[in-house]
Amino acid sequence: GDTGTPKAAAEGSGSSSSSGGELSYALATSPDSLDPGKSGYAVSHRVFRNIYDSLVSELPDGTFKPWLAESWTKSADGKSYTFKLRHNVKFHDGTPFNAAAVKATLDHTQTLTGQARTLIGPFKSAEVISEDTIKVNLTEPFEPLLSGLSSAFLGISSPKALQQYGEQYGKHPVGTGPFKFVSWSENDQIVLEKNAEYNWGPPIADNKGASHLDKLTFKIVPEEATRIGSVQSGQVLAAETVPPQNILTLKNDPNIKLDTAITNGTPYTLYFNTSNAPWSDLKLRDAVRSAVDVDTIVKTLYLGTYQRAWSVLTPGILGYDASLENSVKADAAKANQLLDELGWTKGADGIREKDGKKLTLRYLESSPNREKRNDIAAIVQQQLKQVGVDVKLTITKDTVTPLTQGEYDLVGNSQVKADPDILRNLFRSDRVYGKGGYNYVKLNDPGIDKLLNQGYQETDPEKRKAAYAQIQQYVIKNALALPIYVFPYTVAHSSSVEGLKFDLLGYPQFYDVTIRK
Amino acid sequence: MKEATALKPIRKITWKASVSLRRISASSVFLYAACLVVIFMTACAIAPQWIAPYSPEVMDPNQLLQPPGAVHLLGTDYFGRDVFSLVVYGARDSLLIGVASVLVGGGLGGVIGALSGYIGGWVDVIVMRLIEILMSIPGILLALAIAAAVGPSLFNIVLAVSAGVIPNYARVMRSQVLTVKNKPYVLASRSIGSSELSIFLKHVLPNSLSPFLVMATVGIGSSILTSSGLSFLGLGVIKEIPDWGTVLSQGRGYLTVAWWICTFPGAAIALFVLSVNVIGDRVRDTLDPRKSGD
Amino acid sequence: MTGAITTRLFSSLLVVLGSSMLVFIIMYLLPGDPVLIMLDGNASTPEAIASLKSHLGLDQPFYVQFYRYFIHLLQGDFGVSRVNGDLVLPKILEHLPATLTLTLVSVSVSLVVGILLGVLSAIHRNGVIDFAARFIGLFGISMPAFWTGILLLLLFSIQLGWFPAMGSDGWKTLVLPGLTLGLIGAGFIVRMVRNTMLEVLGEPYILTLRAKGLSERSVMYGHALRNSLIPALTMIGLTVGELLSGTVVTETVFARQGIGRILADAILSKDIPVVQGVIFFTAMIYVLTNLIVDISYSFIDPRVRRSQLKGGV
Amino acid sequence: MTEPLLATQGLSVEFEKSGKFLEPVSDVSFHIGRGETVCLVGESGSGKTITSKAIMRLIDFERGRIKSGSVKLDGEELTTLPASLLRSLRGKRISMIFQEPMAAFDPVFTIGAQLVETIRRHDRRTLREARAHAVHLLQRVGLPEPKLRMDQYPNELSGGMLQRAMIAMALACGPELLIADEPTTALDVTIQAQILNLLGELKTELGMSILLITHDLGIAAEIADRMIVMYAGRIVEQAPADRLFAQPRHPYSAGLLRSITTMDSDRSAPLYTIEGAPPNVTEFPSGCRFHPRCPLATAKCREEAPPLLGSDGHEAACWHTDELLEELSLPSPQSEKLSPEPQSSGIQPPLSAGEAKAALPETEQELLFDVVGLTKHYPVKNALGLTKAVIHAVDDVTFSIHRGETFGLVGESGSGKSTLGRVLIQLEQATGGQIFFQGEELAGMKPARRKMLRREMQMIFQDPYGSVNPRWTIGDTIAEPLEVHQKLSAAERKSRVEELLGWVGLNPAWASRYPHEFSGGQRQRIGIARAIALHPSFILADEAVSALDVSVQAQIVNLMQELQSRLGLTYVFIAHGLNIVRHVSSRIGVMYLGNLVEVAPAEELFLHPAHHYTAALISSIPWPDPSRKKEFSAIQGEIPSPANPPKGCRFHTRCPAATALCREQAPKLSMIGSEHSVACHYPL
Ligand SMILES: Nc1ncnc2c1ncn2[C@@H]1O[C@H](COP(=O)(O)OP(=O)(O)OP(=O)(O)O)[C@@H](O)[C@H]1O
Ligand SMILES: Nc1ncnc2c1ncn2[C@@H]1O[C@H](COP(=O)(O)OP(=O)(O)OP(=O)(O)O)[C@@H](O)[C@H]1O
Ligand SMILES: [Mg+2]
Ligand SMILES: [Mg+2]
Repeated sequence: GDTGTPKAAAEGSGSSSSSGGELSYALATSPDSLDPGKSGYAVSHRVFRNIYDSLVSELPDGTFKPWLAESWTKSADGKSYTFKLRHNVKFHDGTPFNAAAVKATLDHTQTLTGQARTLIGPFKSAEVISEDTIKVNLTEPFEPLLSGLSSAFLGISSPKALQQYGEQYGKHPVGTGPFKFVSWSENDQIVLEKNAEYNWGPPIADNKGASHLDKLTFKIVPEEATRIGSVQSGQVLAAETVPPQNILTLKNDPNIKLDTAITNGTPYTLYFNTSNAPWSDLKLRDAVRSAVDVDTIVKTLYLGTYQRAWSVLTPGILGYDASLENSVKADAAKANQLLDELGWTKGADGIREKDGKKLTLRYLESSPNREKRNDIAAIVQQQLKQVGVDVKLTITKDTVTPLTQGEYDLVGNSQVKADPDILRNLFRSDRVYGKGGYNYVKLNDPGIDKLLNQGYQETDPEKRKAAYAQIQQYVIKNALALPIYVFPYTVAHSSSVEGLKFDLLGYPQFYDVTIRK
Repeated sequence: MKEATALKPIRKITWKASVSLRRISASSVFLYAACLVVIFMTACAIAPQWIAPYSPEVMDPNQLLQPPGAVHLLGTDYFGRDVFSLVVYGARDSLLIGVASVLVGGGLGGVIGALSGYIGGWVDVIVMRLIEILMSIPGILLALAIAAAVGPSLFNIVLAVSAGVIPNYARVMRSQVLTVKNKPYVLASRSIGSSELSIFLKHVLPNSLSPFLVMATVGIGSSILTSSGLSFLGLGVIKEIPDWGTVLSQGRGYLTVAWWICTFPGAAIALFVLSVNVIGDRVRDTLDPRKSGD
Repeated sequence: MTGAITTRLFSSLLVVLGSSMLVFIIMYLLPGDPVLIMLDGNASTPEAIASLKSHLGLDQPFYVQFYRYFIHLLQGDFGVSRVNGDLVLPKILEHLPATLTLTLVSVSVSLVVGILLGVLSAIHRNGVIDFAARFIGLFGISMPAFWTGILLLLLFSIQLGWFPAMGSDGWKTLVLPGLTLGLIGAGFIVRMVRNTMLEVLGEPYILTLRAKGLSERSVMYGHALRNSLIPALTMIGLTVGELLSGTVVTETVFARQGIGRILADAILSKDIPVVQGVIFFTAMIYVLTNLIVDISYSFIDPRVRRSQLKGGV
Repeated sequence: MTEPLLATQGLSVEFEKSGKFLEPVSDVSFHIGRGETVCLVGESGSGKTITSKAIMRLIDFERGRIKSGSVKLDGEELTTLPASLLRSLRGKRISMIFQEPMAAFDPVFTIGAQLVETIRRHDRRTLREARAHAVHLLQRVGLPEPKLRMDQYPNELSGGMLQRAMIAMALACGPELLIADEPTTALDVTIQAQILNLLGELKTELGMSILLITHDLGIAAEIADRMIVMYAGRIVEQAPADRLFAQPRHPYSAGLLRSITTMDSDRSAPLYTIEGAPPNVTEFPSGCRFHPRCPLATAKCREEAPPLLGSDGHEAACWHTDELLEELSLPSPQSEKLSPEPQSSGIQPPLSAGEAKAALPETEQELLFDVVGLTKHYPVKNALGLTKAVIHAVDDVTFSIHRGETFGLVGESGSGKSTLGRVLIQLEQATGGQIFFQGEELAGMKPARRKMLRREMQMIFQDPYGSVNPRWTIGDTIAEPLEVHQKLSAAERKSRVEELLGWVGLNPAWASRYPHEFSGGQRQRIGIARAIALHPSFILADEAVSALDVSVQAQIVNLMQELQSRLGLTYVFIAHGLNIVRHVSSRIGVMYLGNLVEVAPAEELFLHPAHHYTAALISSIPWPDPSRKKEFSAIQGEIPSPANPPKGCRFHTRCPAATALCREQAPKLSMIGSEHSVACHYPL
């Protein structure tokens, strides 16, 4: 098992380092929009976290600290929250930050279908109580609310800019964050500059004033070799998502430092579609699980740089059930035995059949080969072939169509989220794919539904943990999913870059960064 | 330029002659080498099991990223598969993609071009405008659209790659048909009273084929390259036995740590395309009417 | 001559419109629901999907959509991206310069390298130089662009540090992608120039020039080369299509801005307005290049001045 | 004797071709004196061009080399001269003009630029001086509007103009020797006469020597002081022109002279022919290279090459000169009998010449074709498919062809002869007018019937190399019409093909060979076999012998005449060699710019031409007899564009007798004799 907390960067604070300079940071993909209400991508979050501040801040231990909100209270029924807002905060466009701004942001969120909207859950309304007081009303209790509000997806936008730019706001983001948006040339770079007036930094930061960096430039470099190459050649100072094979070599490079943060949410997991015969059969799924040697997969592909996952939650998240670790193990003999018992017998080509039907497993994965997920598919295919299961791989850009039509037996997915409530989206019966949910498993179990509801409504953290533990155990026991790995977000940067930190979700924090001259 | 050498013309010419003699053998050596490469790769495509030392599917976690050596001639990849065996087995799909897309795209384009050129008139005007329109859409984008639409499978890749080359073949075929259809022997056949169809099939088509054939030979190589481009853009076929382009595009991330993974499939592609080009050049030379007997 | 150019322009316009139509039809026929792809399975009710569809006009029959698209196109309205609501025209205009400069640089590389090697190889026909030149030429077309690109990058950027590995600002960022793409075109041009040069060297007028006592240098460079350039020019016109194809890959490898990349993304996400817009511009580039080639023909080849500017393929 | 300007001694040239060494020119020795015009004659492949290129060492650029021998210009050895010195000599002291003026200019530079380039290469002149000189030169060679021409590109000038410009370029630096390699072969007779006139003038004016290469003995007779006859890479005879024509000392020269059709040849007798065809450079015979075709050949000829010997400047390379002289001195009107059979294979045609005469159809006057107001226009279209201009290829032509006759068609290039022929045999549809074939109008006919009749009309083509499909065996080629029209069994077809091959004088066993194994003459026989396979009544022979060597032309003409009498064929015979047309035709039509300007029986036309154009054409023909050397009365100018023909009489722009009437009104074709009609306001 691993420590459940994101590992902060090796160096301490950069008080001794000089300030100024420009940090160029190579991203692997491009944000689609810098409107936090609109975009759901992690990469967008990495960029606009620097532009927007949130009402609250979630610490690595899962506790919440004030940020733009100085304090807050929750109503007894858990259905409304009242936030007292900080004074003297200004948006980059000069608009003052106040309750109206918060309301404008939350209302804006509701007009969209982004990640932000799910984070805010059963949102009903936002009421401006006074200039510095806002009340958020919910239709039902929603425990993950603060966690959601701490994310940059619910960062507060300038109401003036929202109105001014309308549909095009995503290209002209205005927040209160430590960096101001300067320019975005698509597929090339996003430039941010220091917000000199900033002095309302989050509690996890050491810095209390304006950022040390004058400029923060995100370069969009999808090609791995190019991205790593540009750090090595010094064209950029830092680059994200270093592939495992490069991690090993860069470790020996004296000019390059590597920082790693464990991301949180759900690990990369293969989900069975239980609505399709014959995979509705637990025993069959169990056979497959026994045949898949996850340890070998993770070791082979990630060369020891990634952790194996055991549950459908990542270890760093509230409610993670550590007891599931080592609960399953690869056992080809057991797999064969189970399959034999079920009456699937090997044919001439080594593939098992029953009643004239071959045992095939339709494995859906999206392309391109992000985090070597396509390679996982290749190995799984090989391993299952050993026990006589024919894996039909569909690796495509357009996973939407087969997912909507249910034409898959196994599909891979991972999610980034700070709260275990993420499981609701994955397992509650109404969270069907295409209707806002990711219930790939097509689970329809009232007991689980109840536990999931309990999970977000319950205010007692211990009870929440218990509910989620039960759910996790249920998933593993019923072999609904095969957790594979927990993604470590790895950044390679020049050794002159200091003070890079990561938040609970593994997102980089540039506020404290300094560049040694 | 040739001042100095021309001082003693006779001797100089002799020297030239002997050089060109040497050249003849050098170029045939080249041609033979190219033929050997093509034959070997075809053999790989047909019976890889006789050539490859390992199964390309065996993933040995204990033999990850081994450099080329005695056990694994060309090293192993990140799955622990034997790279040499991968290259040998990969020949099948690679050549298949190359040959099939030339057959499909070239066949279609050839027929369209030949008919349009021969029929002429409005048909030709319209077909040529269409072809010009197709040419103005970059080929790989057509391929991309098709590959994205129909999803990755070997057949679809062939389809996608073929679509992009149709206008090229049509153009070449058409211009050749235009030349040939005005040859006196075509007029002669018409003056005899042969039907247009038989003139087309018996005189025009056979005599128009050579530039088309040259293009087709070379096209096998370019199709493989195009399909590897699709692979690069994430639209390749993921199969248990990947074709060269797929290995190359998937292994490219390992170039700095294990150069052998994609260098050898890359070399296989380059070598094959090169050989096919050398042969194509020779085919052109032999088919060139100015150089052959008539 | 101006009349000929006008007719040529007119037929070019037809080609551009034609390709826009064709692409519209292709994109329309492609399977996959753009709205679903757009939503990426995100929270939506069937009603939401339906309203989005009608908002985008996707519930209309084909001919209505086609007609609308066309009318808008004629008005210069390229619409908005279905993926993120960006205005298509500014988006393309933002990326176009990078692609244009890259294309320009690679065409220049192709021409310079191709003609140089082609001429050398024709002059030293069947000699060692000929062999080397042809081999280099072939090499350009024998390797996938991304592979050549990464190799160049490893060598010139990481090992030697001469040129940046990526980006779209400054001439230095153009060097490696320009080479990568240019080498492909060069391969074709080497063959072309060599063949036509050899053909030209067999023409009777070369004999005249020699009989006049001209030096070999002026025979080769003053006359033969100029005559050989004409087919090479056509080649450029035709390879522009290939080059634009090549930009998709090259722009990705070198993390450059460009319409190749947005097109690839747009096709994959079935973002029809963007695809349409980009195709409109690539067709434009193609057609314009060929127009320029045709016109420059007449500067190099007087035979064409009167007769061939008629257009057609 | 003073030192000659140019002297070659034992010159042999060698080429390397795919590893083998060829020697297209062997042991050539001759000289050219100052101010002398020497003609090098010989058939295709005899090495004329190579000899001239060897003199200038231009073969260095074609992978050739001088194997042995010497070339001396004014005593200076050229074979060992360094390249740079050689270059300063080329174009300065020796210059050259070539056969195809259009191809001899670099198409991408203006005429002026190319002239100036030459001038400045050799003479230190400023650009301005050079331009002035160039204009002067163009004026000298008779190019109208020389200033304008300076800035024109080669494609904007006609062939005749270009040849003048080429001559100007050759004269640029005042050469001592001008080598002209078939300078008029590509041109019309009218233009040819103009160019030959010009050369003659220049020679006397500038006092230079000329080496004129030609295969046309007529031209040689017109302007040569001395003649050199080459055969298969060797000189077989050289002599002053008059003496060579009077008394050839080599059987080849003798044969050549006799096989020329003259304007007073006996039209009833077959043409004299030299058996066989000139050998290819890869298979030169041993000994005397002419021996396989020589009627006098003996064993000695086969083994030993005869030296070039002779007295008082008349040399010949033959072991049997004496016998030849003896035989020639006999007054022999029957000398055609020397080799009466045109066949090279020795296979006898089924009918003898006498029988053939008898087979001529009785109804000589029966009409086969009746053509009324025939018009063929070609639209020239622009990119959008709109008609830009109309080419008046054939305009309002009315005439008739009798069954069994040969109707000759003559006229300058572009006058519409081929178009008329193609429309006649329905390869193209007329734009206007009517064609009656055997009394039926072709245009209104049902397609099935027309297809039936199409069998009756066949065609022989000009290009013997292009008119047979290179991928088919000649048997298949000949069988093609049978295949299309008759359902024959394979065996029947085979025997038919063999029969046809026999008729045209080819070995029936060759049916399975491919065209590239045959010479030009043999291929033409294949084309003829194909044309007669269906027993047509009409054959269109469009320049059917123009591409052939002189000695082979006669063979084909004889074969065609023989087949005509045996099969009762009717011919339309198109050719630019007027003599041949006169020889084979019963009646001749003269075309000018799409119009038929005169029709008359062959003798009548040549003796009493009524149209000024006809007269000019006839007077342009070089006369192969040096003793009758005459001043060409060539017509001026060139044929105008058919897209924009002159108003009135189309010939008025070039006609010496043109009046205002001619400019206004087009004359109609009207009868001036029993069978003679002409379209002229002022017939001769
Ligand atoms: N560069 C060359 N290489 C090899 N063989 C050549 C070359 N040039 C000419 N020959 C051969 O040499 C022979 C003589 O050629 P040449 O051109 O001198 O003939 P010619 O008498 O000028 O005939 P023509 O009347 O056809 O011009 C021909 O058989 C020709 O094929
Ligand atoms: N298919 C065609 N399309 C357009 N113009 C044509 C076509 N065929 C012939 N012409 C034009 O018609 C005119 C007459 O051509 P035609 O070939 O009949 O002349 P000709 O007397 O046979 O000349 P030549 O002696 O050169 O063979 C020429 O100006 C030619 O360019
Ligand atoms: Mg010649
Ligand atoms: Mg003609």
